[in-house]
Amino acid sequence: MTPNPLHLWLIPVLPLIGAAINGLFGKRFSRRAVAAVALSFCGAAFVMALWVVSRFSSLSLPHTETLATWLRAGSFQADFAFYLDQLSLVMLLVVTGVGFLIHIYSVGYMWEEGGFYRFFSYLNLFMFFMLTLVLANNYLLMFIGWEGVGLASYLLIGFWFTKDSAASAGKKAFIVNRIGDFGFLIGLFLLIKHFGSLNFEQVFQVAAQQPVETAGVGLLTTIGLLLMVGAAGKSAQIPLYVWLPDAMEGPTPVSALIHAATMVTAGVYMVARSHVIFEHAPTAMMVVAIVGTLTALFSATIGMAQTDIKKVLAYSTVSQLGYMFMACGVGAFSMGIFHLMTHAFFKGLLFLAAGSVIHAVGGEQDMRKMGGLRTRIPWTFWTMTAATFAIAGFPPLAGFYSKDAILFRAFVSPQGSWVYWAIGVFSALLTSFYMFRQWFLTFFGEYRGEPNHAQDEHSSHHSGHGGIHESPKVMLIPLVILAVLSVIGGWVGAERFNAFLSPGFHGHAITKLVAPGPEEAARMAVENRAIEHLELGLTFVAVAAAASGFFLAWLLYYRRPQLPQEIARALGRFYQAVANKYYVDELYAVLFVEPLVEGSKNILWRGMDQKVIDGALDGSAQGAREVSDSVRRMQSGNLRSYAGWVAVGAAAVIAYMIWMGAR
Amino acid sequence: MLHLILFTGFGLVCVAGAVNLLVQRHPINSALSLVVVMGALAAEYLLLGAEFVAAVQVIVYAGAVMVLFVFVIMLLNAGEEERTQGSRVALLLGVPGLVVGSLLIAWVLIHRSGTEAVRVGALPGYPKAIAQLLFHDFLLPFEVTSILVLIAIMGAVVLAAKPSQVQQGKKEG
Amino acid sequence: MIPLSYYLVLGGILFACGVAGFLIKRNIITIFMSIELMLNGVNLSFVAFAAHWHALSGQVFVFFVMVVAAAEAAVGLAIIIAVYRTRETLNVDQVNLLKL
Amino acid sequence: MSIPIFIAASLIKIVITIVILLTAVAYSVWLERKVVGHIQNRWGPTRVGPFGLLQPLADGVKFLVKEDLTPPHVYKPLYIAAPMIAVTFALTSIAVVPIGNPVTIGSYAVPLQITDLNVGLLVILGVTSLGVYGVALSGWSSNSKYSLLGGLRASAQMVSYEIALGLSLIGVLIAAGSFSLREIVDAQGGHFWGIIPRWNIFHGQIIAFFIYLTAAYAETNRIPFDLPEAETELVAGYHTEYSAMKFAMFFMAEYANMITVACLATLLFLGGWHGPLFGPPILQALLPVFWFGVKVFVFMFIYIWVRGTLPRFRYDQLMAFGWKFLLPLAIANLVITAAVTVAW
Repeated sequence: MTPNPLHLWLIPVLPLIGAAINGLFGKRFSRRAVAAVALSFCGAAFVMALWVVSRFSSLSLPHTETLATWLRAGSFQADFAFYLDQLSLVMLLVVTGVGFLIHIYSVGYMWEEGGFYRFFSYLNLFMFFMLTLVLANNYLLMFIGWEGVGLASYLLIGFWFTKDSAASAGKKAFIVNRIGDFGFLIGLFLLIKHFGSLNFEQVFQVAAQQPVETAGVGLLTTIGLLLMVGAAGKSAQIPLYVWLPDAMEGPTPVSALIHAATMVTAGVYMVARSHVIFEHAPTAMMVVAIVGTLTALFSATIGMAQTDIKKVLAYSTVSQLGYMFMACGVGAFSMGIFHLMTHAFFKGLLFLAAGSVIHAVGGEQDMRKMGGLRTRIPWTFWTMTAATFAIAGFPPLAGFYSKDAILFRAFVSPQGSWVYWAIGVFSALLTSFYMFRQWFLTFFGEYRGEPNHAQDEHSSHHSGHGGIHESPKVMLIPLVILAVLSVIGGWVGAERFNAFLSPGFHGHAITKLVAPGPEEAARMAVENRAIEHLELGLTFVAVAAAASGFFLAWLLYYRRPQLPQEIARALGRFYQAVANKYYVDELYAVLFVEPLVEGSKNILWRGMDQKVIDGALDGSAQGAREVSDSVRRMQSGNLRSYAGWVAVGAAAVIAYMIWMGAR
Repeated sequence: MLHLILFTGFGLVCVAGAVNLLVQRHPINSALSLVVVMGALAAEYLLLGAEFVAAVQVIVYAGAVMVLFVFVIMLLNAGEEERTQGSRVALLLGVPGLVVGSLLIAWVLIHRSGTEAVRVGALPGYPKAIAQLLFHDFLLPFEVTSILVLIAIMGAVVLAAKPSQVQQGKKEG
Repeated sequence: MIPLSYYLVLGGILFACGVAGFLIKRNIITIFMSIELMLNGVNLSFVAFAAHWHALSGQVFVFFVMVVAAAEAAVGLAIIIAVYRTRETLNVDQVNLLKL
Repeated sequence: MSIPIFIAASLIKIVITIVILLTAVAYSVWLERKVVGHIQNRWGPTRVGPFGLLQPLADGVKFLVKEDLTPPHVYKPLYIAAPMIAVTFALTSIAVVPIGNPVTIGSYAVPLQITDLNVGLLVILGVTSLGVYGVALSGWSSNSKYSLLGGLRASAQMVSYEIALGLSLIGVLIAAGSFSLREIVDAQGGHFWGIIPRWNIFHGQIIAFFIYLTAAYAETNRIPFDLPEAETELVAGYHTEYSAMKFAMFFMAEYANMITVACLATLLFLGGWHGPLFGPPILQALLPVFWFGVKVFVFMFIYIWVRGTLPRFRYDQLMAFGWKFLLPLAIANLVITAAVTVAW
């Protein structure tokens, strides 16, 4: 224990208390009280995090605080212990900060909904698990958080559980995540088997001494790949991304918090946390990079053809997560985390703004029925504009810095390649295009929805405002704060961010590789200048891609709104494929779901369960009944005959004891 | 010698009381013979030096538990038990079996435990020494029995209360 | 000087009488008293053993037996009253619904 | 002391004690009639002897010569045994009561009690708790509804109040650290600040004393707790069907119990035979016995006084008072005493 403990355990436990209070007693509270409880406990966690920041410089890193021993079996031990270094600090701030803002936003967004207390209880529960995940000092505790956020996500996606699609979306998310968790768990088993520990420090210490597995699939590569399976499940990468778009059935703040800003980035965090393992397994790194790059491209194409405002954002999230994995895959872990942070700002903002839009038009999510909202909801419009430009990568907004840094690293990193860069830039173009498409469709042109629609669907307390209305202040304040962050979030600069995080990534591959040997210094200087030129050039290309995306969107959806239909018609089947998400869900249904269902039904249920298990049970029950039928005469109902049997039994026992003792 | 006489005398009283308990057909006679057995047993305890146990035997068993029995017998006005043809098997098998078994056990006990004598008053059961054991070494069992007694009290109250009273209590509570 | 076995035999006789009473008596109260008789027989051997082994804990056990017996008597008699109230008899042979 | 002498001395003491006790019983009855008479503005017995002092004798003769009526339908063995049980246990409990310091006669130090057991107090409790059988059995064996109700009431009441009574004594036991009545009295020797005697009643046990007093009234079935023989509702309670000497036995048992209780209260709370000693050695040897007698007399007087003053409780009030007030109070007193003792 450190002399001046930070009481890190309080950070996750505070929201848990909030969740418990609201979950147990919230039903009897007024909405105001529920909101106060949820906000104060979540806010307390945020304040704790800020306090930790203020103490951060005086800590010796990494800082570990052990609360209690959890498991001990032989030499294996896992503790309730919390681990703080630069990486977890960044995550801590993002989770508590953005989480707190979204809590505030939710008060306004969910005010009219039933189950208000339930929502906030779940939300606080999510915070607890997410913070546990981030602060854990071993894989096992992290896994608890990992599963816990999955649970919270399931609960929140299915928040409107009376709606069939929401309930099944929740199940889908849970099941797809299980597949990833399965890989993660096997990876953990391998870690225990070979390293005897799940503690980060011990595992990395041992792993760092292993030789780099350049050829073939060794132990570390296997573990890395399995961890990547887990990360792909949680962070919605190919091939396990299918749950995330469906998860948009949940309330919009949930989409913002869980399915954009925090939970889905857990996979990125986990890969970055395990960087030692990945650095010693280049093959696994390559897989990570390829998966990330392909996901970025693939989901960006799907995003272009979506019409649901939240689905667009969902695919965009998948795509941005792909970028993060691309960064990790090329060894630029700190860039991945940098993008994670900026993405949390602008994607959280995008979702919240989208929620505000949906709120404004009375629950309508189809962009084709919006339009011209620019003047009706100006606050939402301007904040969304900031976010859109940020995600598209326009300087000097946050997304520009992080995305640019990733693309640059993908190009120059030793594990990188120009192919990643090229695909990345193309995806950036697509990103820019579909984001501005959404922007134009939503805010420009004429309003295409039914005029009275809003009033019908939306409840009484807005009815005085007429149809389309700006959201209440409690929703706008988080929007504005996030907008400011989306604008300035990148100004810290990739290099400075890298410098801050790199002690956390001790033994960082890139720093090692570019660390200049004394004799190479001169050559390095020349190379550095060359790299600077190169960086400038690449940046220019990226910005150009973003700008052309903007231009295309402007052309197609503002200037010539009828053009898209023609293009779609021209493309025909291809457009259909994109609009239907490449039929991936249907493919999975045919490949995995139906065999599973049919097999379960015919072999497991009718064959195994009914014939073998039930048969055995029925048989033994039948036998028991027959035996009982013959001996039940003993049970005469006469108390004294029972007592007689007891006495006979006791006498037999005594006789046996005497007999045994006599010998 | 004196002790043997006393032991035998009280022992005979005990056995006589126990047999009388079996023979008597009216429960109140059985209960009173049981009281006699308990009093004689208290005397045996005194012979063994367990004076505190003896006193408690009289106070608790003879003075409280058996009073409860007598009370219930009086309350229910229990009459003599009628002869029924309940279980002839038990009578035919049980009595001889019991006699044989008792003889066997007695033989084994005498045979096995040797002739080592118990000195009278060898282990004076002073209240202080017993309290030391009861409140130090056996504190946990002691407290557990207190809970047991509490539960027994509540159980007895609930069981013996008239059903209507119980329901009333439920309605009120 | 009395051998330990005498006490044990006396305790055994009381216990056996208790068993016999349990088996042959029909009145449920008497049956209950037989149980008390058995407990008393056991208590005697406890005290005798305590004197024999010079261990007071034998006597302490007697107290626990007494406490349990008292608790049992309270609950048991309450049950008897309840049985009497519903079946209007104390004869156990007539309380024989507990069968197939 | 050899065994024959021991037995002889014991026998002599037993005879003396019984004689004294029975005399005391007889004159308690006289005292009661007299005092109650005066309380009720009557004279009480006056005809037989001066101040009616020979009245007990006359009563005794009357009981002996009256017809001993045995009603039909009684359960005879117990009907006869019950008064004997009652009187036997009532007289037995006096055996361990000491009435003064040991007296030296010749070369023997003779303790002024029949036997000094180091569980003496428990013996008294045990024997008095057996006394309930007499009452209960008489009530049941009489085969009369009044008797049965009286017997039921008596057994329930005595078992209930025995708990509070026993608990109230534990404070005294904590102070003395012994069950031996002699040691308990010895522990009460001396004075606080030279004036106040170190009796338990002044030693923090005043609440226990009143609990004891109340419970003792209930144990002996005296007013205001004489429900088992409440004549307005039960004729005469458990001894309704008794007459002549059997009836006298119940009377003797009741008064003997009263005396035992008074002795016990004196020993436990009022310092036993402790009192001012003065005069020549023979007087110094006898004064403790005198003081003891005085204190017991005071108690007997209070008994009678209460009887002449207080009305009878209702039965449910009696039970509620015992279980809901007296018992918790006794427990609280015990806890406080123990805590204070430990803290001291």
